[in-house]
Amino acid sequence: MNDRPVPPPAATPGLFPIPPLAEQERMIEAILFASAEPVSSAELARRLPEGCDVAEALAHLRSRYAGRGVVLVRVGEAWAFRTAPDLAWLMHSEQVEQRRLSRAAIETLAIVAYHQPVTRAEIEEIRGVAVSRGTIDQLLELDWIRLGRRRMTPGRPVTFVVTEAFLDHFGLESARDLPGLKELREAGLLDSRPLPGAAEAEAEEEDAEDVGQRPLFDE
Amino acid sequence: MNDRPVPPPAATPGLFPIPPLAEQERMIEAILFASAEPVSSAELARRLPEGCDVAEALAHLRSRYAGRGVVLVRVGEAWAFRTAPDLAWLMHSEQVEQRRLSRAAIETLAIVAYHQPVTRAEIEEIRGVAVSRGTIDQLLELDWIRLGRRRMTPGRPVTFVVTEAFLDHFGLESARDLPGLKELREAGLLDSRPLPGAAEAEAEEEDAEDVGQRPLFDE
Amino acid sequence: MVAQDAQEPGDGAAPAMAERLAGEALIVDVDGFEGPLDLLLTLARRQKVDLRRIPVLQLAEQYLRFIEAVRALRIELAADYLVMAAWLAYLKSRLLLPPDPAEDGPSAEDMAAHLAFQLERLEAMREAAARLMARDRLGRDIFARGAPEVVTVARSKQYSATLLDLMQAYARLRTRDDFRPYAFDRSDVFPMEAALERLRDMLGHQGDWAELAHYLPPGWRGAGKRRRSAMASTFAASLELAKQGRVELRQAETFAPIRLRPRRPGGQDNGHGGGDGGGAA
Repeated sequence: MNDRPVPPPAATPGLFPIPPLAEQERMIEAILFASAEPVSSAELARRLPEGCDVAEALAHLRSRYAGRGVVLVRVGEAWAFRTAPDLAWLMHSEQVEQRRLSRAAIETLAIVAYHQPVTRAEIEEIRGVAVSRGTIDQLLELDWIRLGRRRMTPGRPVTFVVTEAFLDHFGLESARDLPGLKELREAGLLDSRPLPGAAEAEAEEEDAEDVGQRPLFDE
Repeated sequence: MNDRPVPPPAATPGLFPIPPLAEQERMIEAILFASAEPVSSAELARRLPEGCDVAEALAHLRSRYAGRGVVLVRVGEAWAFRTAPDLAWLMHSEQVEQRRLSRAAIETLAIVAYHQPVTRAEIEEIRGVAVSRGTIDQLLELDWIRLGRRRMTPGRPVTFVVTEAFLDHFGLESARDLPGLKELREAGLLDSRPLPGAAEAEAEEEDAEDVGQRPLFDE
Repeated sequence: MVAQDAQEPGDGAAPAMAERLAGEALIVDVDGFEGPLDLLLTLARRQKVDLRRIPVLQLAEQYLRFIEAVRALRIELAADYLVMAAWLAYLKSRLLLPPDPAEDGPSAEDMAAHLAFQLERLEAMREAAARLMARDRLGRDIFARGAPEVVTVARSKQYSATLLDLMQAYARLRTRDDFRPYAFDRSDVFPMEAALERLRDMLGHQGDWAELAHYLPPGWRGAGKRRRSAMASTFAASLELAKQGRVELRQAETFAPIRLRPRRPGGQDNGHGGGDGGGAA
């Protein structure tokens, strides 16, 4: 794709022949595509080599895109590509709201992954703070953790393990593929910079009195 | 431009006839234009009405854009529109400052790309010097490398592989298209050749279970 | 030293001056090398031969000479450069001597071939890296859609987390466990207050010059940490007492034992005491 001769830079006008109209069209196409804002004809003329016929090239480009999935539209004095109006419905499904998992949730998840099967009390011991019910619920709902067997200790507390969906999401074959502490250190992850907002995160914890209360998945 | 009948939303499969191929092409065009990131074939299939032939429509779309100012490129299993490389000179105002990488980081990146999946010890063996934590960290942060499977050798070391973002950044369809890969392999320079007399036992063990780990280069 | 290389018979026809300049540039740049293999590769490139046909013996000699030259300049070398030097010296001797049939393990030729392979492979990776970086790159030569359209309608929330997030979270937890406030292990520390007290007491019964070590408490006179700690605090205490004018210190020469004696009340101004004290400081 590199075999096309490089046209002259715009900075040296007049020294080179004017590019053919089809080439001017390509140039405008690339500029409009890559620009974050609509681009005015004047700006296009400035960026193209001297002697280009921006209006003519734009007209060609516009008709080339007529009826396509994207169309060339005029926005005031400027030009931009937009999704064809009849395909607007295609864009709708796109919007899944990306949320970052809370620090409490990601830490709880990490503990389950590294220590499974693990009880809630054990999670709290490792984190050094209570684990809110919402955190566990969220991870259950995401289908990243599930209830494992009950621990055969007094109170028979439930344990948590990670799910297939978890392994799938994080691209792991098995939970044993998680890097160990030594590797984390070698990869420079142990001296991680404090995350933004890390300090406030503790505040979200609430207490939890429902340890081992769910008989749901008892086997 | 609104006179085309609105196709059925993707959420109601089977109830409506499959759109014609030209229409599927328009839809893919719209989706890919709307996204700055590559979109996987699987995602396209999910968003198009049931029964569409994504591969076929993509092939048509690609040839339609061949030689244009904007071209359809393949990035691993995903697709994206990108400006044509020969127009780079036009795009000054879109250029973003490239992060400067140390020589160590650049070499480490190349070693991961050409030898993947590769362990840290192998990187160090090739460079003849310890890999600093910052180097790996930086490449992980750029999302150019990621953790691959563990090597089934003693200690089960983690491996590193390159990412789709790496392919996207360097304009590669797949890691198989790395420049000079074939020549390097034929010259035996990608073999892991242990120091004579040392570590022969390890090499054997590796072959046994490791086969599934090299999907990139073994055809 | 490098210029001599150029005059050696059979050693390339490069002009001595250029060679010397190159040699000096190398020496100045010693910090710029990324390890012994990098240094070897640079030396090999100066031979302007195909890496596959590199004369390993000659290369080993060059490396060893280079290391010597650097050490003569008292530039500190990282250990792995020295390890490589030792290995190359060994390889060199193996290459020069007739093979010992009793010795098993890889032959000197195998070892040399492996070194050549390593150099070739490193060089190949360097070139590959350069070619990679020279490709048309996103954001520099090729560009993505500048105004991606994100249409917000569907309400599904998707929680995202990467493996990196997960690992960092876990690493954070585990390092928190490792953390404990810094606390000094005091069982092997002889505090200065104790030394001061002991010295004051003992000086009352002491008339003449005695070595500092003589004042160490019993149980702290052996070797190792306890002695070092007691010696340090006793010395510090002696300085304190000297400052207060209660003892005199002397030391015959650098590193000689430090000796002290109580200063006589209303005592004589004794000049050499002050001078020797300066030596001890």
